[in-house]
Amino acid sequence: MSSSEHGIAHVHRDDIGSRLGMWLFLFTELILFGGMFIVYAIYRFTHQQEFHLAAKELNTLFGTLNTIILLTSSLTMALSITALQKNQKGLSIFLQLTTIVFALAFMVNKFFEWSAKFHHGLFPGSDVLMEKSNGEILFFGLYYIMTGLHGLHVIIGVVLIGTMTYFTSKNRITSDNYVRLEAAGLYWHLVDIIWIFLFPLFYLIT
Amino acid sequence: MFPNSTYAESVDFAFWFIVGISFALLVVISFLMVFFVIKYNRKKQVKAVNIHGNLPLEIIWTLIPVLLTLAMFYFGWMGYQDLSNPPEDSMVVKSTGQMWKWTYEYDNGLKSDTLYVPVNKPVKIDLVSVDVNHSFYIPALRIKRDVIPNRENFLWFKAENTGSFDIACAEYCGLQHSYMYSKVVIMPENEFNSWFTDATNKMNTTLTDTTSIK
Amino acid sequence: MTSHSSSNNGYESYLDYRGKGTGLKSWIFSTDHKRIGILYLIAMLIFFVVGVTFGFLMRLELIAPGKTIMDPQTYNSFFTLHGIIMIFLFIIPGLPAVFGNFFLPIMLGAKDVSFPRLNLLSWWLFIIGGLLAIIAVFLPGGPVDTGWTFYIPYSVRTSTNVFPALLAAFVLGFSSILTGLNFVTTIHRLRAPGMDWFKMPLFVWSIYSTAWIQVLATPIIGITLLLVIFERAFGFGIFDPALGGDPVLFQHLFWIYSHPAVYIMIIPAMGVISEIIPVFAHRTIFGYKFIAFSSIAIALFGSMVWAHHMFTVGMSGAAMFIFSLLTFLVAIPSAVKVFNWVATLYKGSISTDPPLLYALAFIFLFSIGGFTGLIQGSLSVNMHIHDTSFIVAHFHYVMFGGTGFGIFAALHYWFPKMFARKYNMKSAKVGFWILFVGFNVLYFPMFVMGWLGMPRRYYDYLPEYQIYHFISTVGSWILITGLIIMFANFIHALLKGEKTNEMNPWGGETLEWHVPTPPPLENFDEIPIIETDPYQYKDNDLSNTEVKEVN
Amino acid sequence: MENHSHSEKHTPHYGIYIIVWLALLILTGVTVAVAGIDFGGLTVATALLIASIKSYLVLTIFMHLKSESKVFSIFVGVALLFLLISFVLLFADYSFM
Repeated sequence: MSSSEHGIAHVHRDDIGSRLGMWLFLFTELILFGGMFIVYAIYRFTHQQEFHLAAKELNTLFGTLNTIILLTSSLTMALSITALQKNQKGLSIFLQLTTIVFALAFMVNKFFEWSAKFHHGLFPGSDVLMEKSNGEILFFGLYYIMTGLHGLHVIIGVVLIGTMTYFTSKNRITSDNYVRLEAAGLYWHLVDIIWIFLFPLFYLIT
Repeated sequence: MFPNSTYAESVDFAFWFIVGISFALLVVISFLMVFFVIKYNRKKQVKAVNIHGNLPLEIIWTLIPVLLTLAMFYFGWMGYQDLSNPPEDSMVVKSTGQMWKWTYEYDNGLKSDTLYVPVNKPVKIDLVSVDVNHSFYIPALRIKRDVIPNRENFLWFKAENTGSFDIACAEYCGLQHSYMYSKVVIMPENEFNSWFTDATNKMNTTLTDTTSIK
Repeated sequence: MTSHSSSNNGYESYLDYRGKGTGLKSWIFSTDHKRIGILYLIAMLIFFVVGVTFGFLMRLELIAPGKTIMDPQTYNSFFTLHGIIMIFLFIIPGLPAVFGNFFLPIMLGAKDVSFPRLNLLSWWLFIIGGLLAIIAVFLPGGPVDTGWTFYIPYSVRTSTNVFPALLAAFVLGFSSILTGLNFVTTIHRLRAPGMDWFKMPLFVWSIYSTAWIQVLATPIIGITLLLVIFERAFGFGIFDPALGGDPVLFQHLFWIYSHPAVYIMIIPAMGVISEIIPVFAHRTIFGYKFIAFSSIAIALFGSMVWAHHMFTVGMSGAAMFIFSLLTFLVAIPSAVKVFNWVATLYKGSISTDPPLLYALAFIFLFSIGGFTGLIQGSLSVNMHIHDTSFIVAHFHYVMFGGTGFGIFAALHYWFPKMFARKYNMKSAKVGFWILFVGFNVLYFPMFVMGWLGMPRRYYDYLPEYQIYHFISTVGSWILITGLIIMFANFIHALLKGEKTNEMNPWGGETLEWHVPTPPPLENFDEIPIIETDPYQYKDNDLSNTEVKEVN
Repeated sequence: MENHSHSEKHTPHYGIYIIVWLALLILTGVTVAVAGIDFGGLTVATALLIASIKSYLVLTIFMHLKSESKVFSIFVGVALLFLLISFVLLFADYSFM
């Protein structure tokens, strides 16, 4: 038990503890989305036909492309940690930056997708939407909130990974102290998992 | 406040059944606490004894409450079964809740702000809300059901005695929530029938009047 | 509180520590778990006073039918704010954030929690949430009037300040999550060497199960309130029936969190009682494992009974059956706890100091709360008493008689350790009895009028209920007298009370009684090695070896 | 209880990640391909099954659950159990209306 510096509350390194804490935080994110999946499940159950109809408006191609982008970014994120563990700092930074580029590509794609919907007058409260059936209004409400919140998480992920890249370049994350990079990675994979479920539920139920 | 239906009697039975058991247990727990505090008071300078536990005792005081609560559950569930199955021949009245009044509509379109029903005849109330949540509550009959937009709720009762009883709104619905009272008037069947015919005739005349003016 | 200069016995106490800045700054930016606990305590008690004031004024309004001192709109805002403040800003943080923060690391033999900076962030989020709740009162539009339950569709229709109130609850939720996350990790990672799971004090067990509920259930209310915010702000169709939504689904999601939240409030109080009773009976706890596991059982079953708040919304028969049955079964672990506590008094050497009085009152009042909970769990009876003042009485017996008295018990128990001051025992006992009597006079009549059909959240009432309302209002005056005596006693002790460095005034055996008073900055110079169970009382065994029973 | 060795990790490899990535892409292809076929009530179940397999791969390999100590998996189990309870009990209401 190393005694801590006087006056500074308790410097104590516990990587397992840090990861445990990160996982607990991920559960709250998971259940946050879980709550929305519950709403989705109930409304899909009570408005089956209308959900089918509404899902036809979504572009499967956009969705599939974004799935591939996000899965690949998860790969580069995982690889960047391995690279750091193998003490390949340059490669790790490159892989982290690649992850960020993929994340941004995801958002650009998302932007075009949403723009197209708005162009067709399909946004919350719009006249076009209000004329549709209740089930379709609910579907689009959920679509915007769930993909929107997911997009917000992607943006947070970009900032988070960007910070880690900065830390790596400044040697504050190193091959024997990389728990923060791991935590960022865990977060990023969770964002991926949520998309893995969003994709079929919104784009593939036509 | 006497119970005014067989359902209300079953509610009262379940209530007093649970209250009785609970009261007995509460007395035992409280008595033991006070008794131990007096008997084993530190002022008596008696050395305490460490008792770490007793498995048979733990099993007993887990099992007995389980059995008691299952019995409590049973009476509540049976009573509720009764409430959720209205007889086929029930008279149907549509009750509309809105901020902050009740309107009752009979199957011939007759509307009233007081609920008139015959005694000893099953009455099914269909509950409709036009704005926010309300709850239709007749304390004398021990029944209550929320009135929720987009949802088809109902309840039914068969009153055993005539009289006039309060209907309250039990789900908070804004400024005048506590004034959203109305009455249920339970009358002998012949009286009810004559009221119903009178009111229907009156309604028809007013209707013809308004159409003739047009 | 900052004017402390207790004698230095060769160490730096957490009260004297000057690290980052001085004065206020050294407190509000401190990552020391004990200081954060005190910060929570101050904030929480301020909110408690505000909440009590709202309650007092409501009771005064209800002393007679018709208008007494306020109009209906004000009354509706008052019961909403009373609920929001008492639940989100007083009882939920009450025990875990105050006493959990202060004592959990010490009881585990740790120097701090796992994530001290996150801990400070939790407190700041708590304060931000509190400020938002205050903003919700003063913005134009008027104080929020939806009830603390924010039921749809009223909460998307009303023009009052629902938005900041929802945001407040959302932010407070995050504060609660971060505290829970911190505690789960701390208990897993920072137990002193030798402290295996069954050598942990029972308060730690209770905080552990509470922390899990905080982590898992709170996000549900977070997202639910967020959906309502979106719905109000942008016209999304989610729950609003005008757009095809289902208001009952909102209630389901609301209670998926808010029922387990009840256990966030009560389980730590049970933990406090499990600490106090063996200490003041001066003997080992009866049925340690049963008490420990019943906390977990309550947490588990407690997350399966939420819809018993919704028996009148018209659920399916299957759902009614399941939720009612589980509601009855969730009472069992609580009953087991009560029986074990009472059995712990048997053959003890009982000293009736104020903490024990509060603990015994807890058992009595919580039992009444629990038994009346059974009455409500019964389906047919629930149809009659749902949303009447019977419910109001029931949850005040659980929340105030249970958790509130648990908090007061904890305050009286740990006060000397936290502040190194003695309070006046006699005043504490007088305050207790007045509080206890006032409590029952205030809330018991509500059972009666609820059974007679008096609905809750009523600004006005029929004349036949007046006698009960009158008694209840008189009770509120007695109760407040008791509260004033109690707080005056504490404040007097803080300012002028006798200083004490006595390490172990009550004869407790858990670790917090083996660190100096007040506790040093990092609790332990050397992390202790744990070899024995938390409640040994070995001195009992010397002359009584023959009677000792082993589990 | 304290475990201060922070270099207890398994020896890292790139290969396994690339294999998992390929599997994820293939599963994505499968789920898009079968979405067009009408299995009746099983359509959603199929989509969810494939999504679950994908998540399992991400959880165990990318997120290292497989190489972490057991307590991590128990934690994930507890969180999923909570969600499962919520789903099942909610549908106890909605599917028997």
